[in-house]
Amino acid sequence: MKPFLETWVRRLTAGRVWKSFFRHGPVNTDLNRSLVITSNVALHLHPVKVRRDSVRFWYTIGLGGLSFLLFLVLVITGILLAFYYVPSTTLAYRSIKDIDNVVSYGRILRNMHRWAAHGMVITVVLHMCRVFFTYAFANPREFNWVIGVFLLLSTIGLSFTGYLLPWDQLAYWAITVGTSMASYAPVVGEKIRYVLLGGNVVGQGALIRFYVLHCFVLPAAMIGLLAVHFWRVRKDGGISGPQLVGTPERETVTAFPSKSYGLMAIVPGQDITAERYPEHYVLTWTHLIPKEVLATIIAIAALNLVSVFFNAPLEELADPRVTPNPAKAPWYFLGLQELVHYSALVGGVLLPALTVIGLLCIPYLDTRREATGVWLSRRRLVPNVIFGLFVVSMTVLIIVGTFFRGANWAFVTPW
Amino acid sequence: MKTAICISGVLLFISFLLILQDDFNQQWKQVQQRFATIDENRFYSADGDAYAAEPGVKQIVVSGLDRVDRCTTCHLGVQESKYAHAVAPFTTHPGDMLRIHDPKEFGCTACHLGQGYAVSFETAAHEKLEFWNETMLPRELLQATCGTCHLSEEVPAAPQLTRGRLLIRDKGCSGCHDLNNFFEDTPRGPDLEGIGNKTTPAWLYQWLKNPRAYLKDSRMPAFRLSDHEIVSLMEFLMSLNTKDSPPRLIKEQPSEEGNEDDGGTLVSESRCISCHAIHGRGGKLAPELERVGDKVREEWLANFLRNVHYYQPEKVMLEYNFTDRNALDIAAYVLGEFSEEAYELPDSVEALLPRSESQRKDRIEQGRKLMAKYGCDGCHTISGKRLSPRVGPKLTNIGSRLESTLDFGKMTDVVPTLYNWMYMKVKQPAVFDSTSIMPDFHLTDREALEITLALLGNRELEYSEEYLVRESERSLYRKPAGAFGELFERYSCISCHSIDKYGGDISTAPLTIEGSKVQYEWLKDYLLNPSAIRPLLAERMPRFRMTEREAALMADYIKKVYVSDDIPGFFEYELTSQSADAGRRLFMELGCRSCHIVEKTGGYVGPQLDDVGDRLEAGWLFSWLRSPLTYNAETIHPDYGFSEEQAKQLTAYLMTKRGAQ
Amino acid sequence: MPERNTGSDTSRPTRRRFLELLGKGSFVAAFGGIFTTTMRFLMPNVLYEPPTTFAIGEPDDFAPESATFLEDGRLFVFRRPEGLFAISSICTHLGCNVRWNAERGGFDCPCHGSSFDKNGKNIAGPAPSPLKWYELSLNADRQMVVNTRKEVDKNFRLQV
Amino acid sequence: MTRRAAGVVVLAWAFLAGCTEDSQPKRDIVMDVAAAMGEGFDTPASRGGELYSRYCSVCHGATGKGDGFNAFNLNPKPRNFSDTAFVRQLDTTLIREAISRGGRAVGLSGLMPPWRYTLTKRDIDDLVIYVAKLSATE
Repeated sequence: MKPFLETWVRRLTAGRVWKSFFRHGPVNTDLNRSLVITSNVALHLHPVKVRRDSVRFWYTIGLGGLSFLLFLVLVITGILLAFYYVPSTTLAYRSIKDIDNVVSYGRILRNMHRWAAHGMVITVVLHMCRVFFTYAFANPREFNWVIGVFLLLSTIGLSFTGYLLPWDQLAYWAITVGTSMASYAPVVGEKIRYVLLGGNVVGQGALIRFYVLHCFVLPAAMIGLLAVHFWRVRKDGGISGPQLVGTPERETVTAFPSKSYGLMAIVPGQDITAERYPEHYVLTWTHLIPKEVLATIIAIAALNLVSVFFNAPLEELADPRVTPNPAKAPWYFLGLQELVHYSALVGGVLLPALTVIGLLCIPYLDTRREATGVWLSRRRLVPNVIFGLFVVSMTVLIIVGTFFRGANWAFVTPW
Repeated sequence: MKTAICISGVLLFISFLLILQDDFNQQWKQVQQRFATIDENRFYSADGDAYAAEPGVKQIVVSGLDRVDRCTTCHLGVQESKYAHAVAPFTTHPGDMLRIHDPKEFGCTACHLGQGYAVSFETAAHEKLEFWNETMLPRELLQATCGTCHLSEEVPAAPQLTRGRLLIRDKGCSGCHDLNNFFEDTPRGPDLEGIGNKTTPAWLYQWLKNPRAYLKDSRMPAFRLSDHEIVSLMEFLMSLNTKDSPPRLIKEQPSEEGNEDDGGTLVSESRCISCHAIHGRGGKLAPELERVGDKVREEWLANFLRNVHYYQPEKVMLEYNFTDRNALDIAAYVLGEFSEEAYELPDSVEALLPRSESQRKDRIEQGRKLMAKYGCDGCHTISGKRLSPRVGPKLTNIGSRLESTLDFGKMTDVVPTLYNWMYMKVKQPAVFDSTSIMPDFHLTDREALEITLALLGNRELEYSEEYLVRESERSLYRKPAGAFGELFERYSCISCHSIDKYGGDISTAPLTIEGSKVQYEWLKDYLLNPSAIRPLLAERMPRFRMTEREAALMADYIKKVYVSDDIPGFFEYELTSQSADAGRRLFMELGCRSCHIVEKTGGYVGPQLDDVGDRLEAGWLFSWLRSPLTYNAETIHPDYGFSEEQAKQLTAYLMTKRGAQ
Repeated sequence: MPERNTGSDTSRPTRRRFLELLGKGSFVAAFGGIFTTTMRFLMPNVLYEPPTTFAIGEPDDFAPESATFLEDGRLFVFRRPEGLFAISSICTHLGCNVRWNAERGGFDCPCHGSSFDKNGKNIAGPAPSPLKWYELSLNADRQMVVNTRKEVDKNFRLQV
Repeated sequence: MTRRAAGVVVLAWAFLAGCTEDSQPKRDIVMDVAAAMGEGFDTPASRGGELYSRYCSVCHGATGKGDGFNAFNLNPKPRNFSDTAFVRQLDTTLIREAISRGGRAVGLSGLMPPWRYTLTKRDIDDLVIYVAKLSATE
């Protein structure tokens, strides 16, 4: 049994067909470890070598990768769910009920989609915090921060549009409240809401618009932005890290001997970053990939467990005549709704606008080139404190809005 | 690192095992396996009639009711009688409801509620399920859902629902609440213009304070009013005093004392008791007269009796042709006979009365506002107008109200269901919120329960029109034409008699086909001088004191217009003495005399028949005997299933019964 | 246990080896899990298709010697002196609706020119087999019921 | 539940709620009232009761003693259903027959009319149940 299998494995991997798939030999030499990365379209996302600093778990906490992983999970589960989902006000709710009740594994897949979506909003925000607190958006990475802000907006947009699709009370009123907050914007507010909903109230027009945005427009935008985001990471010399010290010594590694220039002849020579500061660089295959695999396994296993035991909410069928009390926007907007409670202008217009504009401008305003790649550097005390306060206050507002607000938006204690 | 990956790999594997078992361990699969092993199926399989149900989720798609019911995935025996004694959940559906409502067309959850989409006990909402509004109805309230489709007031197969709806209508709920259309009716209380002429402030105070102190079965509910509010309302009501110049105003004022004895005779002759209850006996159409003498002013009453339709434009009460003298006599009798003790204002209220004209004006204005606030105008119009729109919330969809939106106030020891909430609310309107303006209707447990049940079914769902059973084209009352119409309204016939199901139910004789039923001469005499046809009934036709011309005109019209083509007008059957003899034998054999008096002996359940040959048309008798239920669905006259021959013989016999003999 | 089936070297039963095996095995199992889940998910357990058993009316709704096409049920109902029967209108070639050719007394398919005789037997064109005959029965309300799941042979007649 | 997306919080909350929740059973008022009414609600016997008081009680009396107001002029007198010993020895099919085909059909008094054309089969079934019960409650 055993020799037979080994023979076959050897024969298979030695054959022409196998070789046409995988161009590298057994992954036991550094050359092949490099080739695995460069000759594999998925792994080619990574450079062959990465900075030692950047693979330290507690530097990135894997938040960017985790966000991407959740995005992939969402795409796959989303496609599967779309086979059953019908974007019609009369059938949407029923199709979700069918998925939950009589489609094999439908309940679990929907749970995965739901929890992964919430998880992604959280990991994306945390990823942004990590980038801020390690000053990773410093030159030359300002633009990638900007892309990141748009990725954050796309993530929230995807989550928000997906919120309506089950067409239950939760969805209906969250979107009604959420879009009403948008209408507080001066001059254009009402128009924005009108265009978004395809009408004045949440109805069939809104459902199909949200469906198209959720399944086509925003995922496409997301994929485009992700491509730029990743490409930029590579172009900006991998992810950030502290100033390198040591000898920028060349190590003669020739990945592609036939190549005499890089990047369409704009960059001459075979020089790649990995060849400098050799003591600071490690092979991706041995130092990064295992960590990613581990993180992936743990994340998926955790998601599976959560999805088996915790059901995604599905309330009563949407009924425009019956408003639940309180009617709450999706949780990530509850901080804003809490503010709207005090001042519609602040919560509905000023704060969201200033947040987005502020986030976009951060890398161009906060330009002291020091302490990049260091968590919470004392030299960046002021910006860190400001940003920290902002994040903490939004978090507190969201927690208050989520757990401490009951009927008529009165203060309640959740226990 | 490798170790970590391996361990987490195992974790991943376990998590997938957990996912995989989710499909295999579904509850319904186990239930279906169990079904194959129950006694009924084992027994039949020996018979060769093996259990052949295919495994899998079963569903009934009812698009017209927007429902998909998968209940039969587990309730596998509901439609087969052989499972009548099977264990739950396989038992046959009890009763014959499924024969009238085929599950293929109606599904399960339209009646029982619960979540039809689900295929497990918990998620099917057999019991309260979070985020599913249609918890299965308990057996006791099952008739509620009949009302969602059956939009007619009466649903014969659902007596509780019907009683609940009749109560809703009788209590006048639609005065304050927007309810289904079939509850709409004329205002429940009298118009208030002229009440200042009719009664006294002291009576009004007592009445507003507690209507039941005056009338123990008062239809007016008790409002929780402060003395201050009552005084304002009282002043406002007393200011409604413009009805003081009726066409036949009695000029010779009470200096001329009425004669109580003559009044008493007139009251009994006029059959007031047919509509008004007196000392607990009598009709329920009009107010009880128990203590009316403490309420109305004598001169008002006398004028009222002379000018009924002036004071009562809706013409519920008939216009007797009383003279001034008669009216004064009756008023004197009523005030003397039907009174206990004059009402007086307590001193504390006396102190609240306005002292100046400007104060009075303020009070009147406040009273008008209070009238609108409490929605009094939902039942009582003023000169036919309402002051304000309905003050209560709309209830057309109350059955769909989410339980999460119910406020139980301090009543935290109650299972928080919609039906409990509604029951407590109608029973004791201030139970959750002491500031509620809804008045107390003094409902019994049973009434409150039936109203709750009827309201639970008030739901506006996306049901297709073909499922909705609306009131069969209720024919609207139209005033008959010409001189007959004038008389018809003058004598308020429609208050007691019905025509095409419209009208009162005091009389047992609908007028729809009265012309085919009775003979002209008899009818004319009866209108002039009504005799008791059914001596047992307290409700009898009153004496109208109409002229012979009027009686002839009415009898003529009725004979010509209120007829049925199905009943032969001229009866050519051989009414020979031979067949009459056969009819008599039949009559005696069948025990008709248990209920009818013939030849001076017999029972009192049905009308006496000794002069029936003078009274009824032969065609009617024949048709009635053939099929009594066709002509009166309410009758308790048994259908004997007579052959044509038998009915002819009986008719021949009965037509020989003439009073002149 | 799937991890036993990965067929790796058991001659060096070190702890490291075992762990590796376990790891790889669970990977295979996990992917197996994803695959099964997905495939099972894609096979619906309930359908909203039209029923396979349905009432088509009383026998007297069909005139003697008539051929009636019921488009909802995709079938022909024939009434002959010896009884009623139902023939599917679905061409056995590629599923078009065939038409009744009264002149010839047979069926023609408009799509690819198959012809069938009066009993639905394929006589010309690409159709590989005869048209299906469906079972007809009477229910308690005297309604005729077609069961498209039950095929019958061409001697079937429903006597009324 | 989305509002409680963080599973930890849910658990903590559930734990706290579980600790503080009192075990006082709540009242299901409507069900209690319905139970108290018992026969007032629709059962075959209660339906039978309604039919009985409508069609039968004029002769047989409200409690089945054969003392309805119309009984005085009947000869023979109506049956006394509260006579337990009498009703027990009767077969329910006899009661059913007497109701549906009249007294003469079962060799009893012809004063009892047949009801099979007036009442449905179910009505008569319910009546039989009620009549049998009249004796049992006595």
